[in-house]
Amino acid sequence: MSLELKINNRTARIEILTRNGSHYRVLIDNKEYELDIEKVEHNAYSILHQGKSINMEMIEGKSANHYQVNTYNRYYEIDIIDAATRYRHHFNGQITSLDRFITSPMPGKVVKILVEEGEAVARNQTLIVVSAMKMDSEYKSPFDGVIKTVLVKEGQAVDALQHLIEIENMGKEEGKSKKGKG
Amino acid sequence: MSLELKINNRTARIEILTRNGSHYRVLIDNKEYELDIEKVEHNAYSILHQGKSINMEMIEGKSANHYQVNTYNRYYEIDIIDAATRYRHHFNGQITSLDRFITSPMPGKVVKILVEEGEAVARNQTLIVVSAMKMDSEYKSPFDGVIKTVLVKEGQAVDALQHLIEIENMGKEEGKSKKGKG
Amino acid sequence: MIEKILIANRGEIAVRIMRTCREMGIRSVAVYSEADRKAMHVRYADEAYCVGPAPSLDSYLNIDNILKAAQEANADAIHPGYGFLSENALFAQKAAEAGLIFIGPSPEAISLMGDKLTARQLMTDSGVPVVPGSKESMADETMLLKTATEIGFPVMIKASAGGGGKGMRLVKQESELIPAYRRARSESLAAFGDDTVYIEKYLESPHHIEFQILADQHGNTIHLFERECSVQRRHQKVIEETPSPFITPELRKKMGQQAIAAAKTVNYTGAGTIEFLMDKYHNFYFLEMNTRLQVEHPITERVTGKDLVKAQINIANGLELEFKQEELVQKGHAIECRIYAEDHKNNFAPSPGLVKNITEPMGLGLRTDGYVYEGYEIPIYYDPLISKLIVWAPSRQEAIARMKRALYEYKITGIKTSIPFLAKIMDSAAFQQGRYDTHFIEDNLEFLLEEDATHQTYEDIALFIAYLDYTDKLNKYTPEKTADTKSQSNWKTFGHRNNLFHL
Amino acid sequence: MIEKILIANRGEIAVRIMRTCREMGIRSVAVYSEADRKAMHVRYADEAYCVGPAPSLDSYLNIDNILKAAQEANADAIHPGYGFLSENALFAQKAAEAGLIFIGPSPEAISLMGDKLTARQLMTDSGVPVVPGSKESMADETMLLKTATEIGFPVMIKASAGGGGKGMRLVKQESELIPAYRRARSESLAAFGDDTVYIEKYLESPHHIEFQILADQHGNTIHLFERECSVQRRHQKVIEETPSPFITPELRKKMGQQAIAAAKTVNYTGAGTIEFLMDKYHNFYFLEMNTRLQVEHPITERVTGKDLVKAQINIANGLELEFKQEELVQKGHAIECRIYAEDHKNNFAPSPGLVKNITEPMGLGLRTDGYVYEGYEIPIYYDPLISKLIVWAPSRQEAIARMKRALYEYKITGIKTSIPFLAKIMDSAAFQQGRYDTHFIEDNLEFLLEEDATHQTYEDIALFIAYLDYTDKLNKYTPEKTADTKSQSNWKTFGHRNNLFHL
Repeated sequence: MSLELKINNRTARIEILTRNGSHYRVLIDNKEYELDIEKVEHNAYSILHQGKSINMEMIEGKSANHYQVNTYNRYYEIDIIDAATRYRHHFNGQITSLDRFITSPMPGKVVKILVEEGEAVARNQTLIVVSAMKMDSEYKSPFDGVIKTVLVKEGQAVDALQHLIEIENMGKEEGKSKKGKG
Repeated sequence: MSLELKINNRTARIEILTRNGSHYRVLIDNKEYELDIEKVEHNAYSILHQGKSINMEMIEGKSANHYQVNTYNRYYEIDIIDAATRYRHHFNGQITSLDRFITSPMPGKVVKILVEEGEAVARNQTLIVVSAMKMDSEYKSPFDGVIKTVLVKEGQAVDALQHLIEIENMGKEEGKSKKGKG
Repeated sequence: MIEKILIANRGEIAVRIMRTCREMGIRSVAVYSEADRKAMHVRYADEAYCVGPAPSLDSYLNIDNILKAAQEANADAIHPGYGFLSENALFAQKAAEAGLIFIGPSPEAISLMGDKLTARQLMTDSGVPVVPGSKESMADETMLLKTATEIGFPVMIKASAGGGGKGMRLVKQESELIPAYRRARSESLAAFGDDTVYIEKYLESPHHIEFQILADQHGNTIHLFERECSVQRRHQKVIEETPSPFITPELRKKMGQQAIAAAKTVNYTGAGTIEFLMDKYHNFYFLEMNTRLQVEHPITERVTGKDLVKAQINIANGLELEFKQEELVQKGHAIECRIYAEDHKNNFAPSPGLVKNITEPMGLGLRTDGYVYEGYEIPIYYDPLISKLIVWAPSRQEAIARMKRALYEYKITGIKTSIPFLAKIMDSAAFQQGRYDTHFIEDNLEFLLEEDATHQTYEDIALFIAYLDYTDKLNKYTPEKTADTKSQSNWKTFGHRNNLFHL
Repeated sequence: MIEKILIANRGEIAVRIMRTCREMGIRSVAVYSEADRKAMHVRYADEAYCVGPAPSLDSYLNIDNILKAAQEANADAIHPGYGFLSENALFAQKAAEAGLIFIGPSPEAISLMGDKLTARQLMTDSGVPVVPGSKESMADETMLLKTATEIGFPVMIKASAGGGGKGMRLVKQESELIPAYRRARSESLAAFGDDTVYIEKYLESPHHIEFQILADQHGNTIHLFERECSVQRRHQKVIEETPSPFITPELRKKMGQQAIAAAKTVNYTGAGTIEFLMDKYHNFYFLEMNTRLQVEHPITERVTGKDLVKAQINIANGLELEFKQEELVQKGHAIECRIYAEDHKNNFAPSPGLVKNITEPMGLGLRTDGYVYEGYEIPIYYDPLISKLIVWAPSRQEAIARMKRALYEYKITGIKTSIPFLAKIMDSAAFQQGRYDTHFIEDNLEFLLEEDATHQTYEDIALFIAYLDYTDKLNKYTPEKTADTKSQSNWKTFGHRNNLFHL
């Protein structure tokens, strides 16, 4: 299978040389490892490597090919890029620009919306306030632009990564009409 | 759906009168209950009944329609008999008699087999010894009979409820030939 | 004697109170908001009643609904826990009027200590030192400037009704005074409906040290030693320990006596805490009294061996204290780490969500007081505190080693928690040497947020496990695909047969 | 100083030892059998080596393989835990020869105490009382009859090399003597390869009370008080507590001194336990010495505040004991319940299998030492002990209440455990009043196996929840069926269309 694995800025290639039950001989970016790997719990793996006992938790992230990995003293995020994902990424890149949407990284409740559709906003202007667990977070505009759509209402509960506000970037030309407040 | 629920010697009938989200009005053998029921963990339910907070764990038993139930101070076993199960039970009853097989209730290892195929055995005679967790358990013949098949070997690991030895009951007439040791 | 207690709270403290109820043979009644039907305190209680919608104002702060639940359950007492209505004099009053025992001090004691200016005055009158500052409300700007100049900069402006850092402003020089005063007043008005503010001298290198007290209805008041709570972030306590590594036995004795004196000024009954600020020269000043159980009470329980909730219930029952001041000793050393659902790498943003797996630390010298379970979705409406990890050991050094071990074992997945941040604090030289004040986190933030060095081998192995897990997952979904393909090919076969048939 | 310890054990005790290693900054090395690759001790350790196939004889009892692993890991010490090789003098000897520190007493001390007849003789010589009985092996039946008559019936026949109840026979009258003797000898030969037996007076209403001792290499020997271990089933301890509700402070002092004297007869070093039998008149007799850590050591740790594994390691490092006899106190009361994977309703048959869910008890005054986790399959090859629940409280009565609360919270599903049986013991009048001897379980078996009264409402609700869960499950599988039906109907449609096409 053609898979690329990304960790930070590194893209890694993996090749399994031999497998004998839970024992693997594997090349990771041309470095050879002998590993004994057992899945012990829902998310947890026990690995023996040259006598060392290593535990890793593999937590599925936002999607099936995103992992959050906990080891003893570190936390990693790993993305797996297979052919289909590569294609999808490529395709998405053509039609939407993700940074046009304001999202909250955690679930919460919209406390205040400070802008209206059609309003011109400046970079770093606060657009919306979302409250979670007794703490208010302000979300600001990433660029100078115009509010295209306000997708939520004050008092509304929102999910993590839900789109809250769509902005059009005024510094960028796109081949679409710029509607004012309808 | 036509379901019968068995608990000890009792067979119960259940009818849901109304349901509103997690709130149920239900008839259990003609007694009416109002219950607020939430599944909170994999096996665990939280029930509110007239203000009382009740916790129950529903553990799936040997089959999908067998439950082991833990409450605060009691343990129940419940069997659910649907039409298909009823049919299967009826059918099975005709062709095999389960009590002809010696089984161990827990996984273990066969320590000693004390009989051979074709050997006549008396009721309560020890047939096989299975060891689990530093304890040896002896399994005895439930009736006078003849050993039909020894299905395991000494030293073999066995699963819970695996058939170990098949005996033919000499006190019972069946319409099949009684083979001696092959 | 009390036979059934309604616990007007949620989360870990509700469960913790219910544990003692169960041990004492007292029935417990939970109240819950609509967002909390699946919360642990509802499952743990003997009875449970819904008291309103998710927002606290409509449920956990709704006095009428809570008293109605108490009536319905036929409870004979109410335990308010901490936060929510625990320091609300009106609630204590109304509970008493409804014939319920309020497990806490009198409404009068709550009121007097709740107003900081009144409390300051009471302390001054009783000879308990207070931070130098105004004796009265700073009603106008002329008075403010005069008082500030007398005290000397830097000063703190504080809301009289305040708490949790709101309406509080640090003023380093005269030019900042008037703007800060105006902001503090409007913030205080918005937060507490009262714009009364006062000023205090700002202490350098301050320590937050508090004393636990217990007072029965027969005039016996004792203290259960101190808790050092200087590891704070934005006035929020993060780690507490006892004994304090900063004070001496002589200071302990003196502060304990002052704490008892402070409690006696309001004829205090029940469990309470006198908070002191201490500067680097060991001068200490009354800060405020918390007229309730504290989050960090378990470390006091561990070194003294006393169950504070049990003591509260016994006092509410009119019993005399079971132990005298001279019988109490601080044995060994206890530390508490507060586990928050938060992402310290993302400016400590709260991290509510679904808890996937929990591995509790176990073994010698540990206690965990938590309330989340596997499959539980932490709601967005309430405090991000999900668990408290308390360790005990004969010495402070061993307690730190044990805390590191416990944090290593503690795994909560699905949400981000403060566990890695707490582990870094345990690794810091300043904490290990016991040389820290309330600026500790600020001063050490760079070290505390620093990631441990990448271990090339671990990174490589992590990549391989991700690869394995992912390909396993693909294989798991393959049978479905095969089934599809099969049924499709049957379909084709059938079509083909039909064709043949009809040809 | 020791920097890396190989733990020659598995299960809860291996993990417990590793916890202390981690706190002391010592690296831990696990060994495991082929059945234990996924066991917790392998996951917890810093390093892990396979030492052979599943049966203990081939792995955990395989001295050569374990020493080889120690060499490979470059460990400088071995901790044997309890059971397995912990009282094997040859292992201690070979470890020393391989240049490893054996964390335990000398091979000589193990040997001398391991042979019960020798130990009896040593005790008699040092003035420590032993149960009246034979001073030597009962080599023939004439000698046996003579000695038995001198002692007076009932008598116990015991294997000199014995343990765990094997080769042990109670003889109530003369007519039973010879047959019992013959059976005991052949059983002992089969179990230990040695048919040496001796006889002892059988004590009525005996209590099993043991003393924990610690001895350093500098001649300091102290005791850490007693543990009452009379709640037993088939010579297997089930519940232990300290202090014993049966003995007096004077007896405690006297027995403690005797325990120290007993240890000194063999120049004992390390942690060890002197077991005494006590009759109902408070006469006590040396029973045997266990030259290792005991399963029930945590209750001693809790009331004294000492980490016994840390003390063992410090002693092995040649350090002097950190505390003196007169500094030790028993604070409060501690109880341990052993959680076995067993089905008490099915003659206490072991219940290995897959652990589905675990909810650990938490909060004030608890400790759990376990090793199973969710998704772990308990192997059939080893001891059924899966966890130990230890509670502490200021008084015995409060400790029992706390244990009941903890057992209520403790949920392990997938396998049968002794939790309900232990809860019944806590409910029994004899245990609550502290009036029990080693016959307690036998004498109270009817009560202990009795089910609580059926609660009609609970039974009805259980039925309904089963109904809901089952129908939910059916609905969950329905979409698949729907899909099938759909594809089938598509298939028919297609066939139909084809028909049309070709008509």
